[in-house]
Amino acid sequence: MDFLLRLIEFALSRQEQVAEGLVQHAWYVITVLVTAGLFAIVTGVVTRRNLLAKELALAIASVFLTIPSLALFVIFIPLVGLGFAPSFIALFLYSLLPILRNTITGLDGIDPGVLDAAKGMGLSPLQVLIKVELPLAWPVILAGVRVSSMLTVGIASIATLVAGGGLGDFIKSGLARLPLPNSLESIWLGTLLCLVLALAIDLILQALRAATISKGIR
Amino acid sequence: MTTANINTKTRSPLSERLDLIISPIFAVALAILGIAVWVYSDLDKITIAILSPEKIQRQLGETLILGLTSSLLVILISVPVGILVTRKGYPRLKSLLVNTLGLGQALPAYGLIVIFFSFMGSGIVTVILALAAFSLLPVLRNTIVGLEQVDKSVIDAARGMGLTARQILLKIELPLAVEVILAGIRTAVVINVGFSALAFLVGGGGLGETINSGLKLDRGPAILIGAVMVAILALVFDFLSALAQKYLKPKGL
Amino acid sequence: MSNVLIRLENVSKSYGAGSEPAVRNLTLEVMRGEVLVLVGPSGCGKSTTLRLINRLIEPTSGRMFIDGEDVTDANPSELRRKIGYVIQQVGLFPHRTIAENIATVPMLLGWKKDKIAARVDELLELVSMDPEIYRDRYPKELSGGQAQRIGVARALAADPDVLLMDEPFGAIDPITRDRLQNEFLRLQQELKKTIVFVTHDIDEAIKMGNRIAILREGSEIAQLDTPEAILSHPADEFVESFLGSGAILKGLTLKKVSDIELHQVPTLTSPVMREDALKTLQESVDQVALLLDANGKPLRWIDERALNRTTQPIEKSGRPVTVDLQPEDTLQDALTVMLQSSVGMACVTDRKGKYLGCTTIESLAKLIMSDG
Amino acid sequence: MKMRKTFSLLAIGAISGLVLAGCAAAETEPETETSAATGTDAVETSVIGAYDLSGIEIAVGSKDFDEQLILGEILVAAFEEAGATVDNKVDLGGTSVARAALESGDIDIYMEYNGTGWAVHLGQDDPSFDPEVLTPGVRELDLAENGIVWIGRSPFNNTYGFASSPAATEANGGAFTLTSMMEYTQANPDAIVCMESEFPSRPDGLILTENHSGITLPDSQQLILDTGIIYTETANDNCDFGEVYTTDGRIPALGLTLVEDPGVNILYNVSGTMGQDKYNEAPEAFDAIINAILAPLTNVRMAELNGFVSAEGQDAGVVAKEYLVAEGLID
Repeated sequence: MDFLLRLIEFALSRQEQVAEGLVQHAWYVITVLVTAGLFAIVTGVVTRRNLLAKELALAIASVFLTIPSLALFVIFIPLVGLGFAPSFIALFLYSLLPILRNTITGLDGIDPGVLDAAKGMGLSPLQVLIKVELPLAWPVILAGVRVSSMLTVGIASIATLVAGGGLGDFIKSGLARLPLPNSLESIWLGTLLCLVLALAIDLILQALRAATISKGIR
Repeated sequence: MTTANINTKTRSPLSERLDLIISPIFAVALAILGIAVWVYSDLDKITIAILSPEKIQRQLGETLILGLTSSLLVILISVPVGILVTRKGYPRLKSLLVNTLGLGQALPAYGLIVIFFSFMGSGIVTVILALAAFSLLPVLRNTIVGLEQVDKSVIDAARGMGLTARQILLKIELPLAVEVILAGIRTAVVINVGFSALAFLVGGGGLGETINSGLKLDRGPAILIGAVMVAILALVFDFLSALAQKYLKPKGL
Repeated sequence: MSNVLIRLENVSKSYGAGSEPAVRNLTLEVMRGEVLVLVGPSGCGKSTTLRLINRLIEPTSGRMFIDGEDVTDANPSELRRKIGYVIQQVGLFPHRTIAENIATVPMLLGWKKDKIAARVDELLELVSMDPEIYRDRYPKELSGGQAQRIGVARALAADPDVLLMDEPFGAIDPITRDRLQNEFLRLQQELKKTIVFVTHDIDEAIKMGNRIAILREGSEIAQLDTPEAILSHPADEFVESFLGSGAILKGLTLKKVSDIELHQVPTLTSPVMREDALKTLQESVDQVALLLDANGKPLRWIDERALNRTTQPIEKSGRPVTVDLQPEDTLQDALTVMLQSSVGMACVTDRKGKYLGCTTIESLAKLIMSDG
Repeated sequence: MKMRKTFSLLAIGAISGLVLAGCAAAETEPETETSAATGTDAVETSVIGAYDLSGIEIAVGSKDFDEQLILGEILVAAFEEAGATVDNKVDLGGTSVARAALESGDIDIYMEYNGTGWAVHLGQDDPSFDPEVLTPGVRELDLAENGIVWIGRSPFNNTYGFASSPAATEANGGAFTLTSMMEYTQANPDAIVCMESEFPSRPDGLILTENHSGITLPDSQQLILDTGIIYTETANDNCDFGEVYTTDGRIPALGLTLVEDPGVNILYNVSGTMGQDKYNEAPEAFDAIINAILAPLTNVRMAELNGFVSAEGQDAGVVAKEYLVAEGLID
């Protein structure tokens, strides 16, 4: 309890840093989800009719998730330098699989009869995709986005090790200051803020879900 | 690396085959990259000091010990807990676990290791426990999901034929859940090998030392070779787990 | 040795206070070697009752006896190994081969390997599946009908006296179901097991059961009797409405052709002269005669118009007899044949095909009237 | 792996001013002393306020530990006092991050340690242990190779060193010297020396002590820990010796004893490091201001300031401002 009070006091006395860390961390999540989301959905759509291409895309995306985060964060440093760029690339690669897998699952799960009916009514392939396939697969895709967002929040804390900022800064500076005053508070603050951010993003995604999913399939 | 997403569906033969092919291809490509860097870049004295063979050897050993011990610990904890939770009497605990485990992914392993340090002090045990705490989730979740998805009529038939609860668990439920449980263990092993790169922060050793030295001393080749080694190690374990998944799952599924 | 094999005595099952009991104070006896069908609307507790017998569900109160022995507190697993159990979803173990599935209980009972192997082959033969082909296959390679055959074989593996079957043919297409039912009846004639069979399909109940228990909510017995008795004397409105409007027709499946008096139509034995034929026809009230071959096998229906229209030999005139009935066939079969026949009658022959007589719509109606 | 190359490309970009810069560096040398002198004398008005940096935009960076934060915030406050438009980017990260930011122009200035410049940034061996040799050496080479100007030099020397744990100190009956420390590790094979991951590999790291004592520390006796942890683990006797920064406030606070260094470890006095182009916008003012703010920073004074932040948890910005006011450098 005492520690909790000190933690809150610590956070309040560093509102600027807290805000900056949160914004930076959230910025990773947003940019990564948007870019990786688009990339994964397009990949899923393009490969949806070809079993080999589909499975190959999945297999490659899952290998990225196998590569340790510290390694993936630093492996691009010689090419792009430190800071945002290598962190973004690593988080982007990590986020692909959940969204790609769910895009494919979502598209595969559509009742062929529905597609047949759509084609039969004279919709062009593009219209079928945009008006029927994607809306029907959307809830599943969004679930993948949610998994990716949790993943990104957690792993983005590593960005601090390659000067990428974010909430990991609190953990790193706390670790460097142990056992001085406010060092533990700093570590806990960084860790807990990750959870808070994850919770907030989860709520936003739920709202997005409620707003974008057709009532008929909710 | 935090593959906490769960693959409960039985995989197609094609994806199973690709699963066994792609990891080795990546590992070989990374190995070639690492060797090329080693051979073709000018390694100054500092880089050579960072990459000294006895250091790398020790760090490799530490990474292996960290990854494997924590994985073993996770299996020893999560599988029994998962089994216990899916037995009758804990439905609420089960849904609570399955629901919160998703959010648990957002917990930074980095913070977790440091927090464990603040309670337990430095050393390899701290790291093993922190890694285990972090990778507990996928195994526990997959154990629960794996056991839950066993066809209820199969269990009913088994009970009706007079198998005891223990026989049903050992002979029916676990064999039928083994693929999903193994998928969770595979995730945990990969997480543990991967995050053991952060062990150096609290005196747990591992290849993270090489990467961090490279970062601090601004030696690109050292960073890259360290990262490549960690990645290859993770890929090798991923591959071994995939093999285990393939050969340990019962035929007929 | 008493004739009663299973006895449920004042058995109740309720799930928590406040909710209606699924089974209320049920007393039920199953005779040795009979097929007792539990039938009733969904939710009446028939499956619960069945599962009380092998203690998959423990009773809240009451006692249960098998072969006079109180098994209410016996070890449930050991009890179940002595009772075969077949369910609608079959529940084959997908990770085990067909042979391993069938061998489950024998292995639990510690049989010797070669004895088990022999038993597996024997059972596969019994359910008409070639052991050479199916022994080492996995359940996913089977059709629904084949899977249920294996389900039955698995239940019979340790040669239990009692077989519990919970809608075993419920998930199978009608044609296959009919075949499996017939096969099952044939098996039962041979095996003489004591069987408790749950279904929601009254037709299946009538076809399969030696006795039928019609259950209403709370597993209360509305009527327990032979199919014939239930059909002819429904105990109350509930039973009547459960039997439905087709009750009389359903009754036809219970009676055999041999149960009714056969009508004798004029016969002609080939070869025959046209004049003789005409004469016979004119003397007959039926305005039709049956042409038999030298062995008494029915060939064709002949009438006057057919004789007058052509000049060709009698053996080629009239309409051919396509289907013969035999005395063991049900009256429902007879009705089907009659409705398809041009003359409204069906020929009955003995096993060798020799003409015995004909069934007529009138004789059928008379029988039904007398029963009703 | 190609980062070095990128850096040298940047350096080539700055090649135009090479000769000029060389002259500038030579010229600033005498000037610094005078301005530092004026700085301390002029008590009645703000010393720094006397210089005009108005219209100059300057991004100030620092590395990510307390001393660097304080030095960075001192620069920020001083430049603001002189009227410059300051972009505060202190707390960037490790050495390589700060240096990369400087070379890329993300920041215009940060305080760097002479020894680090010589060994890490310039990749040179055999550093001089005389500040009067080392500082000009770094200055000339970095300007020539990378177009980076080194300004002034602090009196304090925050060098690498070792601290002994309470138990080890007691066993020894007092402070170790570097040689007696190495002899102790040789005599006690289970004695552990805790270090940051890069320390055993740095040319200005463990190797200097090993060469000095003639004793090699086996790998099994080295334990790698993150920077901050070394102090606590040594205080808890989990490490017998810990690699420390000699000005760190935690050494007295946690009851550690510094291992006496007869001049083995490289000198880590700080200087301002600045991109040449930015420096040329107001060379005199930059020289004077940086010399003024560094002049009072002795080892004792710096450790004191560090202690305010690290042990007492004060804000580095506040500590920096208070320091400048106390020294009469700003109002």
